[in-house]
Amino acid sequence: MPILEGEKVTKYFGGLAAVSKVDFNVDQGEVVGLIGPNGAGKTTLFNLISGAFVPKPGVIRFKGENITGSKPHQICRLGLSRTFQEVKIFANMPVMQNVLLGSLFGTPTGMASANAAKEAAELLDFVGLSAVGKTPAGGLTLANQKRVEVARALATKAELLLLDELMAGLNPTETAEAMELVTRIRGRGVTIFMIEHVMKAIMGVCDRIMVLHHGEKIADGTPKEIATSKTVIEVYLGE
Amino acid sequence: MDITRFKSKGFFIPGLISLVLLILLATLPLSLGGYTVVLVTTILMYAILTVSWVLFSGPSGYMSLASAAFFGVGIYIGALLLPNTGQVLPLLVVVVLGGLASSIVALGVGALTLRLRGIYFAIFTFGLVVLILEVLNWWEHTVSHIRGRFVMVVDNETIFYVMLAIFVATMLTFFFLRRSKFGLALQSIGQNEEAAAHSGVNVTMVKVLTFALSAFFVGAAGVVWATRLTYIDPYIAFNFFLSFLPVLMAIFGGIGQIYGPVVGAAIFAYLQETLQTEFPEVYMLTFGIVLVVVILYLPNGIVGLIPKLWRRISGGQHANT
Amino acid sequence: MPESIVTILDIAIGGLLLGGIYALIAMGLSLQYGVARVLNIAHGEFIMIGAFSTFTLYTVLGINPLVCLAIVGPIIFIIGFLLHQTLFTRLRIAAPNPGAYEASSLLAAFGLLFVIQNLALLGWGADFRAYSYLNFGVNIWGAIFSANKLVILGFAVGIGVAFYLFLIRTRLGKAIRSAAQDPQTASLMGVNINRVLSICFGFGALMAGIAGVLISMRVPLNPAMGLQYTLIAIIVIVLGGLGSIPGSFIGGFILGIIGEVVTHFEPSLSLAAYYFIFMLLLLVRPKGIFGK
Amino acid sequence: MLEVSNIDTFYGKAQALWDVSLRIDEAEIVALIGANGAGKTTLLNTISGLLRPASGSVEFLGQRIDGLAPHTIVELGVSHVPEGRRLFTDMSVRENLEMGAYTSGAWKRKEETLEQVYQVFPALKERGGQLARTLSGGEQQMLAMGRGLMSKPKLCMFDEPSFGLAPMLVLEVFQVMKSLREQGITILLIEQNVRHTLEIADRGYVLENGRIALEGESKKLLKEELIRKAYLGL
Amino acid sequence: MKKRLLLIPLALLLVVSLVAIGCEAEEEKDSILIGASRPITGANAPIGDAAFGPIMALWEIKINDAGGIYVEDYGKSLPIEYIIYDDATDVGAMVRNTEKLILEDEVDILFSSCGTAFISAQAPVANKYGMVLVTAEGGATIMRDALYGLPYVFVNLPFSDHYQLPVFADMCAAAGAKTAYMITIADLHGVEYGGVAAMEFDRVGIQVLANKSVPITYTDFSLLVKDAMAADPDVFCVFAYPPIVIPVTGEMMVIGFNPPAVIMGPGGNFGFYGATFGVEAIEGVSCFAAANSKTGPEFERHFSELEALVGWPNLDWWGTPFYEPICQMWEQAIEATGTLDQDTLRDYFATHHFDTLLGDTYYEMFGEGGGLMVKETHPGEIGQWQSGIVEIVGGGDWPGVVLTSEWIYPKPPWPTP
Repeated sequence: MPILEGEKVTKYFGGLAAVSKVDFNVDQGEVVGLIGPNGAGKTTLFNLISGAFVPKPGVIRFKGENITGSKPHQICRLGLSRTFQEVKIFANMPVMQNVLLGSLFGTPTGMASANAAKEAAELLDFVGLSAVGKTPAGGLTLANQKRVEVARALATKAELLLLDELMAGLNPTETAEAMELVTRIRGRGVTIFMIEHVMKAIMGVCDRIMVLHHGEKIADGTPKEIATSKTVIEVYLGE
Repeated sequence: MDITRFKSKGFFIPGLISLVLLILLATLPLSLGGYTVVLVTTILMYAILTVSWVLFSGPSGYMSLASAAFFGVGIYIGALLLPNTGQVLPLLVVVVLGGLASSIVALGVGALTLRLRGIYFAIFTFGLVVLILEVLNWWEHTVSHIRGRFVMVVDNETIFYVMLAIFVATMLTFFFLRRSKFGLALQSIGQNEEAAAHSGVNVTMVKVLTFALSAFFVGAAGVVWATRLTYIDPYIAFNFFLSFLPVLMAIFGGIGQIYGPVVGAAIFAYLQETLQTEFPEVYMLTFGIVLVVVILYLPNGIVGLIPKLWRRISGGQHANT
Repeated sequence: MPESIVTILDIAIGGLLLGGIYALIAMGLSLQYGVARVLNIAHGEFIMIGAFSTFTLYTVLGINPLVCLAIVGPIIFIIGFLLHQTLFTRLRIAAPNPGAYEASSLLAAFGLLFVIQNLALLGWGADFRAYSYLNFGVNIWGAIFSANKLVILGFAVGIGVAFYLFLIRTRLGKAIRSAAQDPQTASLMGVNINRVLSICFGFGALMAGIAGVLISMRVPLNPAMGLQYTLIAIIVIVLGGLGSIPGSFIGGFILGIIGEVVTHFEPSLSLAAYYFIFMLLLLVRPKGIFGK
Repeated sequence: MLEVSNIDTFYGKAQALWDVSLRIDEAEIVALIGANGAGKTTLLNTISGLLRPASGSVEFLGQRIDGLAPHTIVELGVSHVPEGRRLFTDMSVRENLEMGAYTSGAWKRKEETLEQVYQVFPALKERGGQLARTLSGGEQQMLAMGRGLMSKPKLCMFDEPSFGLAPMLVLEVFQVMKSLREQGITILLIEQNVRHTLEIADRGYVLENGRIALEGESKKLLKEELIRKAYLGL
Repeated sequence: MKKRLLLIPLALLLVVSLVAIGCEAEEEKDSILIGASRPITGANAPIGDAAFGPIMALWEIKINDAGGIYVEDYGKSLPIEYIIYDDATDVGAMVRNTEKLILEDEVDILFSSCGTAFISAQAPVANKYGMVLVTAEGGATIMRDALYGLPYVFVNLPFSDHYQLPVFADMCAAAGAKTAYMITIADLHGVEYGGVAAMEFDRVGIQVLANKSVPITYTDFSLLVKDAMAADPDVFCVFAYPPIVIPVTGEMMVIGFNPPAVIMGPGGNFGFYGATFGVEAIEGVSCFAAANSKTGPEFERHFSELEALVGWPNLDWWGTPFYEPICQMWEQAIEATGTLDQDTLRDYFATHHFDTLLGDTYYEMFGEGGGLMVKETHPGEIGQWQSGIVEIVGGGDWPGVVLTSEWIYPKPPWPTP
């Protein structure tokens, strides 16, 4: 059953369509990858799903509910959470409070402070940042900042997580750790929709991959199908 | 120094100390009397403006220059409801009404300016002061034909105590807001609004409500100030220097610590008054030079000095980083 | 010519004439804020200094106000340049990030406002000073305008166009534009960034000073006169898009015309109209008319 | 050609580089490898003068350049293509290139240099009048590199030129590096793509937590256990 | 945490104690302390410099050269000593200064601040502390309404309906004017003069064609003056301040708008108005003015003393003849009562006639409240630039009025460039 569906999702900037009539769906429990050349509209699509932009025209449904036009915080409270291509953390706030914010405000009903703190501590442990809970988040390495974002997103009791280039800028060891983290998140029963450039990573963890090019969806299939698709190789992978 | 502390702890002893000092401050008019009361009232007014400014602009990072507008609204409410011809309502009721009127203006402005960030917000809020001033002036000039309003004269002790009460309310609000869930949300907005929104914070609501809350105290102080001015017209009520002063005083004092804005306001007001009265010919010159020197050599404000001095006194311990 | 057409001409040309001075002061502020990142709230004080200097040169030494342009302009440029080299460059280097620099330089400029105003007060006293120069009518298709206003417009347009060409064509002009967008990268290209920013600040002061020379032909002077012009300049640079120098130039004229149109119908609301339009624009199109 | 000796560099109060030394010889490609936050960009910024080392020295062609302003260092022949392209987005492609030739020596010969750069990046010529912001990501990277070459540098430092590019374009970037070296330009290269980088580089340095952890010829580095584990994921 | 909370009130206490240290103990009386909050800086500074300020300076020299004022309570002559604070043309600062003067400096006499709004705000403050306030620059009908509740306040300067505009309206009507056009500044002054002028013109049958108000910071008057010219009025009134009066005059010259009667005020009553355009150019412009050197020998002394001090461009033919009496009345009141007690002095001001520059000078009292200098004290109301000086051309119908010249109507044309 699809947890997220999009119908003819479109977004114009000026006269240019950044995303054009894209139909998509993500099933409960799936890990779906989204790839495409720079400027293909991947991040724009995430912005549309998470409520930063409103599609025009187009409809987006989450858990069967129409969320087109909802505000980001409303969508977040429904259980759809995200990370960002360029990390957006609260740099001067301790790591712990970055995560706490998610559990205090992002959950469907809002949590009592004590529960929220417990939840946040558990998630810090889950992403492996317990030791730096009191450090200002801005002082962490990029890889760890990305973990803070993931923990914060999970703290909102997310059922669907949008990961925007979790591995960009990471070295191979860090990338491997990030892939392992994605697998563990999936183990918690969270559905994942991720943008990634690192092909090895995306081929490794995804059940299914979508390819965007010039704002249009040009392919959708298993990693194997994508890796061998003629169109995809032509516009994106190269030889 | 962890300014983002969320959980509260250890209220008793600092609370007790504050209470004792507050009582000292409250009995001051009886012990010193005269002009001291007037000067402290002025300082309290500046402190209310500054702390209210920091309340919203400090954590959120939105630099508001609307203080003069909120203050002016309060002054005008004071003038309308406390005319010299006869009191309509008790002073305290008018104080609350003035605060509410400012809050309502802030709600409207907040709702309108949600999209504006950075310098645009600052310029918009500043424009608001001048716009209200010009429209009100036009109204008084061509519609009401009222050329200035005399306000009820109130004795200095009453003015002082009401101002003190507003100050205490402002400080308590500031103190508890900083440690509340709401304060955390406001701070997250200041650091990354987009991330805050996507983490479930209703950024619109948090911003607008805090803006309105901070406006409340400024408006309330405006009502009291009207009774001190005794006569107002739009130019007197909407004095746009009062939009800049809280910013200067906050930065002068330093906004890292809770007492920074208060110290800034107190020193600033005292300095201004002393210079203006003792050296009127070179007051602006000295004031300007002091300002430039503080910015050049004390970038963290006056209270930025305190940790340094403290370290020196306590034997060169290094602050934890 | 029919009455109504003359009225429209009066409004249109009057707006251009008013706009010329707005354009000049706004371009100056735009350079200081858009490039050198100093929201120079003391901008108007340079106007005041320019105006007072001209008053003294004209009434005491009998020097033609237009000749004063050539004397006052360079001196104010040097003052601005040195101020930036000493004060603002220091602040810029000390600031941990651009936002902190914008705040500290705004406050330093605020201090400067007090210092300059007080020095002028000590030097010239608080009395009103005014003189009359080129105050005769010139007939343009039936609408009459004073010659000094036309001269002001001529200079404003001339300086605006010359400066625009300077920015587009010359090496230093390109350095200024690149510094406006990314000073650090500009320095990696070989641009001496401190010097270029100081030059921009100096040019900003120069434009204010020239505006002051021109304004002094028309309005009475006193040491507190500067701030009202700073406020107008701020409105215009927002109207034209922060950082866009051509935007400030055109924005100045637009504001001038708006001012004249409103004055035609309800003069007491003219300033309210400035702020109303300005705020409306901020809400609808915060990047300004010409911003991207 | 470039000799960095024992430098310590601070970002505000935090030390970012500890006792770093590095040497680049004429006509070499030297790779600088390290995790994010290891201090690679800091090192480049120190060389190009954006940061000042607290101790140690930087010599270029026998002349001390630490403490000099960035614009003076460019004049001496060190070009720095910064991380994230940092184009002048509101200026045309051609104007961006001209800015690259801002130094007094290069300005006089800029038309000539322009032709040479157009040969390396023919796509830029077609787009000369366009605003830099309207270029695609790949074209922007080409422009940033082309701009770095306009000053006729003796040493050119590239900070992650392939960042954010699609796989196909990454390969193209490495091709350009190779051809530049063939033209006699010395290169200091920071890249995440360790394997490719070491394949085209002569020598390499590995920075870890602000210190040089390893250095040597690329071929040897490719075989080092540390590199294979940490950066190649083998 | 403790440190933090401790510091808030500590900072306040620090300031308080600094103030307390500043207060000095009572000493033997050796001077009469006079306090004033004046606009040394800011927009009103030019007015303060040209109007009451020089009068204060001259009086100090005069009194102290003569050995002071004899005060019987102390059994000796006391010199006067000023404490002058700058209010930077800010009403808030003025109120604070006034309270500091009264409460901390404990001045014996309070002198007035500058500007109608300032006086309006200072009057209730002075009254609250029982300090006699004789006002200088500024005055308005709203003050008169308030005077009933301000027993310690005495207003010297004549204003709109008291008795300038009635006189001016009569003059215009007598000359045959039928229409008037007004530009007024959008503040208290403009509302007042615009409103009263409309009533007075109506009374004498002059039709008001328009009343255009302009904001204080407005600088371009081309359209307004053209609009006025198109209306072709017989009387053109500009009720605004010098920053507006001067450019409007310039615009009138440019387009050759030359109505039969032109009145500019305040602004036209200052020497610098003539200095700006050259006195020949403004021949025939009217203004508010009470007296000039020709009004009488005392006035000749008055103006020559002032001219020596501040220069011709800063002479003011409207205000200073009413300001010098402030000083003279204080001197006479103190000598007569022998005290500096404010209540005694207040009653003396309220009930006695003084002999001043203006001759027999006294106040009309408003019930139990304060006083307004009676109009019969005014030597003149309306002036006109004639051959380089402001001639007094209009006044009331009482004996003290001294007109120094005939009103020229219609006004001669502007000079051609």
